[in-house]
Amino acid sequence: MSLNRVDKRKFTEIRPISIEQNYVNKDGSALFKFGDSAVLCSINGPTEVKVRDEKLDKATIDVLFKPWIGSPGTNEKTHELVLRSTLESIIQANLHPRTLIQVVCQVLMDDGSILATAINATTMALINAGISMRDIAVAVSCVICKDGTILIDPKEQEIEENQSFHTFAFNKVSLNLLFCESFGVFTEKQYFDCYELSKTAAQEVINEIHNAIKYNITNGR
Amino acid sequence: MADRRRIQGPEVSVAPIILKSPNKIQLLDENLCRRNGRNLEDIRSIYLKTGLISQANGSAFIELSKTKIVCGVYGPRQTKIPAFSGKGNLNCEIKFAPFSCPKRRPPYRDSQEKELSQLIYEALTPSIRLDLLPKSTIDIYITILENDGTASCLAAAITCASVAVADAGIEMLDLVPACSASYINGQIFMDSDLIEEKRESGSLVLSYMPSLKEITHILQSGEVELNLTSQAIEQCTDSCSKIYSIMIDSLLLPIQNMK
Amino acid sequence: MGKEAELSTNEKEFILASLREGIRLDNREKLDFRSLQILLGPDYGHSEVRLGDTKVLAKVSCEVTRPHLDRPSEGILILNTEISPMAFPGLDMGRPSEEEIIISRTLEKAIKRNHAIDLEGLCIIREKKVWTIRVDIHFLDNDGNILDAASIATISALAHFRRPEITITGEDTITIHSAEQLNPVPLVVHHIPICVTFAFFEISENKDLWVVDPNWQEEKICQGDMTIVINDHKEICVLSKAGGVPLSMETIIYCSKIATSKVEIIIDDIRKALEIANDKNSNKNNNNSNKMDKGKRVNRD
Amino acid sequence: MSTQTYEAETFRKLQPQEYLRKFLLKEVRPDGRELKQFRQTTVNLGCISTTNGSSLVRIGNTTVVCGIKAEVSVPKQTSTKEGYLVPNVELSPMCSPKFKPGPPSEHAQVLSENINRLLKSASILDLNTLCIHEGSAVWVLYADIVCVNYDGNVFDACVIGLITALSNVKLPKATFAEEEGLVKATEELLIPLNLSRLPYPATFSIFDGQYLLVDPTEVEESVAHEVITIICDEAGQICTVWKVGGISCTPKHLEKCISIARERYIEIAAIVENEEKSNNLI
Amino acid sequence: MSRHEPIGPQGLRQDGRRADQLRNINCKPSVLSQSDGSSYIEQGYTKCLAAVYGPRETRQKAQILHNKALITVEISLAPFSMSERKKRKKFDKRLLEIASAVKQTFEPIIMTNLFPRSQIDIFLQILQYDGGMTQICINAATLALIDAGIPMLEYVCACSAGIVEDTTILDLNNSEESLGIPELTVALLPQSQKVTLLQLETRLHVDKLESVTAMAIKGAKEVYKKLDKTSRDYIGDLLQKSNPT
Amino acid sequence: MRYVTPGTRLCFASEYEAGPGTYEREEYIYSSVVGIVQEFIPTVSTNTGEEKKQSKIITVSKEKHQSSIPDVGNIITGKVIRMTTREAVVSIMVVGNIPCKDDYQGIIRSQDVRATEKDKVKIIESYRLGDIVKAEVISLGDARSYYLSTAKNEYGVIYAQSVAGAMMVPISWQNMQCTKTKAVELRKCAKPEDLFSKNQ
Repeated sequence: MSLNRVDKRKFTEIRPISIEQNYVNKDGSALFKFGDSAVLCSINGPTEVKVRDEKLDKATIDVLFKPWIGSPGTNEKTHELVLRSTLESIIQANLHPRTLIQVVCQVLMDDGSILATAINATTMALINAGISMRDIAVAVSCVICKDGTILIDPKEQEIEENQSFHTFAFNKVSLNLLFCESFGVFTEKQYFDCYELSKTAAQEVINEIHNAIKYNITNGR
Repeated sequence: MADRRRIQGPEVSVAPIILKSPNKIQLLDENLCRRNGRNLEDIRSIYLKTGLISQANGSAFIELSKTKIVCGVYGPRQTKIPAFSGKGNLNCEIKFAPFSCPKRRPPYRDSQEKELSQLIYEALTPSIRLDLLPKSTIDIYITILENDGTASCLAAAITCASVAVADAGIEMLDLVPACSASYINGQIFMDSDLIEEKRESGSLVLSYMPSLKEITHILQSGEVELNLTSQAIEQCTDSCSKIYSIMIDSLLLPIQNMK
Repeated sequence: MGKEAELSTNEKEFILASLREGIRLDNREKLDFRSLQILLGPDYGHSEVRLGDTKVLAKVSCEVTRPHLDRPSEGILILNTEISPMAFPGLDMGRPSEEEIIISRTLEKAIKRNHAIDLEGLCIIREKKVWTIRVDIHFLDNDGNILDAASIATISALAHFRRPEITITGEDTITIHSAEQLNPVPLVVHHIPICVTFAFFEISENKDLWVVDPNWQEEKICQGDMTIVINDHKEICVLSKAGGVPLSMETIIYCSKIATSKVEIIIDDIRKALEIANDKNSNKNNNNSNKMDKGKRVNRD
Repeated sequence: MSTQTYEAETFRKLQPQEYLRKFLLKEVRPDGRELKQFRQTTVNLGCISTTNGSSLVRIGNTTVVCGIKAEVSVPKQTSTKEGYLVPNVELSPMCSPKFKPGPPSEHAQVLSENINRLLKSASILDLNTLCIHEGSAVWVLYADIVCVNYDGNVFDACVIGLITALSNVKLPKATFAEEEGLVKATEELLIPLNLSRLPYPATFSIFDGQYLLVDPTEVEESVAHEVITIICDEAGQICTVWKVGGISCTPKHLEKCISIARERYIEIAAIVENEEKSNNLI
Repeated sequence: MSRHEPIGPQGLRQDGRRADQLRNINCKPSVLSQSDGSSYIEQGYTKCLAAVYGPRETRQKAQILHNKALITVEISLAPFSMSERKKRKKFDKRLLEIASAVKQTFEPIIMTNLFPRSQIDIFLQILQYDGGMTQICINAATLALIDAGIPMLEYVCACSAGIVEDTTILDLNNSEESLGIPELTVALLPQSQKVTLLQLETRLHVDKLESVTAMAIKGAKEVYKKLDKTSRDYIGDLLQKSNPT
Repeated sequence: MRYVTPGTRLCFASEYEAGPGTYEREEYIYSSVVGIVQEFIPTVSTNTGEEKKQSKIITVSKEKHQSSIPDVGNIITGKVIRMTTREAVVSIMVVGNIPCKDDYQGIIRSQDVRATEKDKVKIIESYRLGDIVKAEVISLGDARSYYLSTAKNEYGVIYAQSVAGAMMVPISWQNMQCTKTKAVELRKCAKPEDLFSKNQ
């Protein structure tokens, strides 16, 4: 692997983030971009819920993940489960009993680490929708190459020739691990290195989200 | 059919042609013994066990040397259908595991499974006292893990389901053992397996309530002379009584050991 | 899953009254289209169209597959319009809803039935290997008249798309060249069908009340609608006035004349957008940072 | 609770969290195990004769049967030497009242997807070894995992079932007849697959943010939603870390889980060992 | 006359009709006993059966309209109706599209405000198909609604027309349709001369639109005469039977 | 002890009467469940005061417990899951004291809430969402739900959470007090049965 990466980034540098809120006029929506990977997430809720999946004391959270090409398959179903279980632990669902919070994630451009982009997009959309949350989820993914170097926020080409692929989601308050998905072959030490590097990268994403919100509030919705 | 809810293999795949030894397999050797040593009217040894599925009301597992079938009974529970029904209703669903037959079966339900489910429903309904369970449903789910002869599979499934319903504590008139027979060039082969079934000219499946001496269901296919049929029914009722005792042991032994 | 917010009756009365005086709520003229933005994305075949607040994204991808048996020497074009609750809230994903049927059938008639894209050119090896072009249309936001936006997005994405160059090496083996080796080949587009939708309100003797490019509210209260698809050779590809308020023939003929003029303006917009995208790509080509989509659905295997 | 005293069963139905909390206060679990103890695991190989390779795995009450059938197909255009390995999990309404008849539920789809990712990313079986004739015929291994009894922690049972079934597979020697384009296979010579790695899983769940429960049963699974799954292989390396749901997992928890997972690996390897020994004795 | 050439030298078409001649229509109302209204219509070799139920209670409570009746249309194609039997998949988009077109055509025509909170079902079964799907569905539905005694503003009659090197031809059959020549279907209100449905699927130049639609309207008027005559005869002999003075 | 399975012939119909777990058919009595045969002689005192000897009843004790289904007269425990102005929908979780594996659906109509002043009942003052209720099945009801009644004193709310989230204790038949905030809320409570009798 050359010393630096295809697009001249340092190993632990994430791609330029761009956040656009109110992209779609729903209760809350946000477009989150890691370089060329873009996911648009729209929140519709709390709204009317079908009697079948009505929960007595809290809101039902329903997630739909729509891929860039083709119709949703088992891969998208797994992303939906991940997003739903992460949101269930951070949204204060008991404030809106017997309602439905509907989350739709649409992949606009896929250039690697799509799940991390989707989690960040959902967080931004929830903030935009004004849904009360205990905490916010911030996600970063990384790759361990054949020669052991760890690349943060990999592009599609970098994911192809990899030894293992990891996605971490942390919560803002205590930077605890909300979600982790690591596939490939790696040692325990490598795993915890990825964990630490991703944590620092997540801090950057949090700052990025902060000034996106500041910017949004200062000059109006 | 691009089923998006499963991992997709290639569109079309076919079983390889297995080169078999040319000589035809001999069904019967000289002293009228079948391949695995039993003679014409013997049925295969049955292993029957109850209480296999922890969350089901009743469950049973039956094994006839190569055929393996599991049955789970749920209920009586609330009926989902809108019509008010004075007596309980029964719902049977049988499913072949994709690896259960020599040729891989599609995972979605095909017409043979629908037909077998209907046959099991007809065989079991007379024996269950549904009038004591208004507005509720009994769900019987059967999975065939290994199929060594479809007719004997159906018979074993009926026996297994009946034991599972008894295991669920549901009131029944009687247990329903079932037995199958095949007609191969004029002889009656009891409880035939896959290879014998390929050569049969007809088959008979009989489900019987031994203590009430009533037949709940008979299914015969293929053309057979009349006397052969009556002789086959005769033999089937005998082996049903044999199976009946095995069913009673499978239900009572665990209780007696526990006491 | 709740249904969309219904318009209250006095909202409906108010809109109708203003229309009678020739005023539309977003102060457009009777025949004006909303502002049209066509963003052709970084990689080939990615087009996002904004018609006022209605947003549609079309993504074209290609794959080498076996042709249909009855058409061995023709490529395959698949249009996938899957409705998501993002644009149409309150929709369960079971039965296809009416809107989705109308949209997918109109697009299919406009592009596939009228052979807007040359399919013979997509044949690589007869009966063995052909190109399958797949257009995924995603509806992001529905502020009315999503059909026009979808048709513009689809045709502009197809025009902007480049498939990888291939060379046939042997009886039925081919090699696919990535964007760096040989620059990719565009699709052959015979004609550009563009969809124009009219919404009709009351039809009194003296004055027929109708507008072009209805927004969400106008779509909700119109008595009937008509869609005319016209291409750049001034031919009507599809005309669909499926019921609704009865019209006289003169009105329909007059509408089709207006549609032809509107279509010309839109086609100019598309051509302009294509030029901007092409020279953006050409100067980007030398540092080959644009990622040539290798066609196959790319997932991490 | 009100002065009413309930039978254990009714109490579990009305207040599941309370029920489990009362057990965990005394460091014991409803089925009598300690917090760190796995349920009794048994494996038996080659139980289904109509398959090329099969295995039955029981972890406590959870029972899973994995059958692998080999068929032949044409390779993909882009990778002409690669065969296919198609895993699918079947959670039928028979194994638990939670599942309804009809197409696979979300739980079944996620299980199939995670197993598929494990097979691809941990390169357990090199798909090129499944090639019969480059470009025209390759083996397709359909691995169908049927759940017979669902009592929590089905993912572990499925992965163990699949790996042991793969090690049990015997493929007939196949030759590709050029002219008719058919594949003929002879049963005399049976070739086993060579697996480059044998990963085994261990699953944990965290309850109330403090108790780390190993190998959760269905009762515990329905209440503790924070699940950690770690799959490691014979060299102590890790193939998968999957953690979902809940906000109380810290690196300390992960370290403890990884060390327990390594011990669990040795335990399972031993069980499979003597099963294979007893298998080829008969 | 070669297979591909729709108009022969003497201006006759393949099935011997002139350019502006309709296929012979014969139709018969109230052919079914169970439905409130029904009709059977043949246009050339295209045969269609229609049944109307209603106004009756709406099945799904969610769809109740408080001020008018809800109209639902379902079209099914008999598997034997086409030359080669194709297994129809559950949601055949083409049939669903025609069904929604027929539904919207009849919504302003049927006086739905007289039957609030109720539902009118129209079921159409195509027994044999030889071109002109939309037109036969509309004509059959009109006759069945009249037979059901449901109040309507007027008849709705439909006809298709096409153009071959600027000679317009009327009422295309399947072989002419499959030639890919420009073809459109018009549904007309004969009294008020208004067009409720106009569908065109193949490429046609703008200024040719006028002539083809004029021909189609002429055809629709003839269809109207035939439908009107049939229903009046039918009512006539009903009265005849009831009081045979 | 004689173990029997369904269908075992027990005795002649003339000798015994068929009790629960058995059925009679053509002058024989058969067992209809898996269990142990028992017989007992019910001493029923008729109005004339002396004990008339009933004929012996033969029963089979159920070794395998069938999950119970609600029947008219059963006492059930359930949770209130939905409320309308006229009725409260209860998900029946326990029938008698056997918890059923799947919940049945029952409805308490406003006129069945209490015995006195039936028409002045406001359902919102009797039950809230999430309350655990003890009630009696009064009819099989319609296809979807059984009809329940809490008209007797020992039926009604047995466990409820207050607005503050703490457990509530009944202080009178129609209001309960929150243990934490001491706030009083209106409920139709069940008389805490055998609170005292058990201690004696």
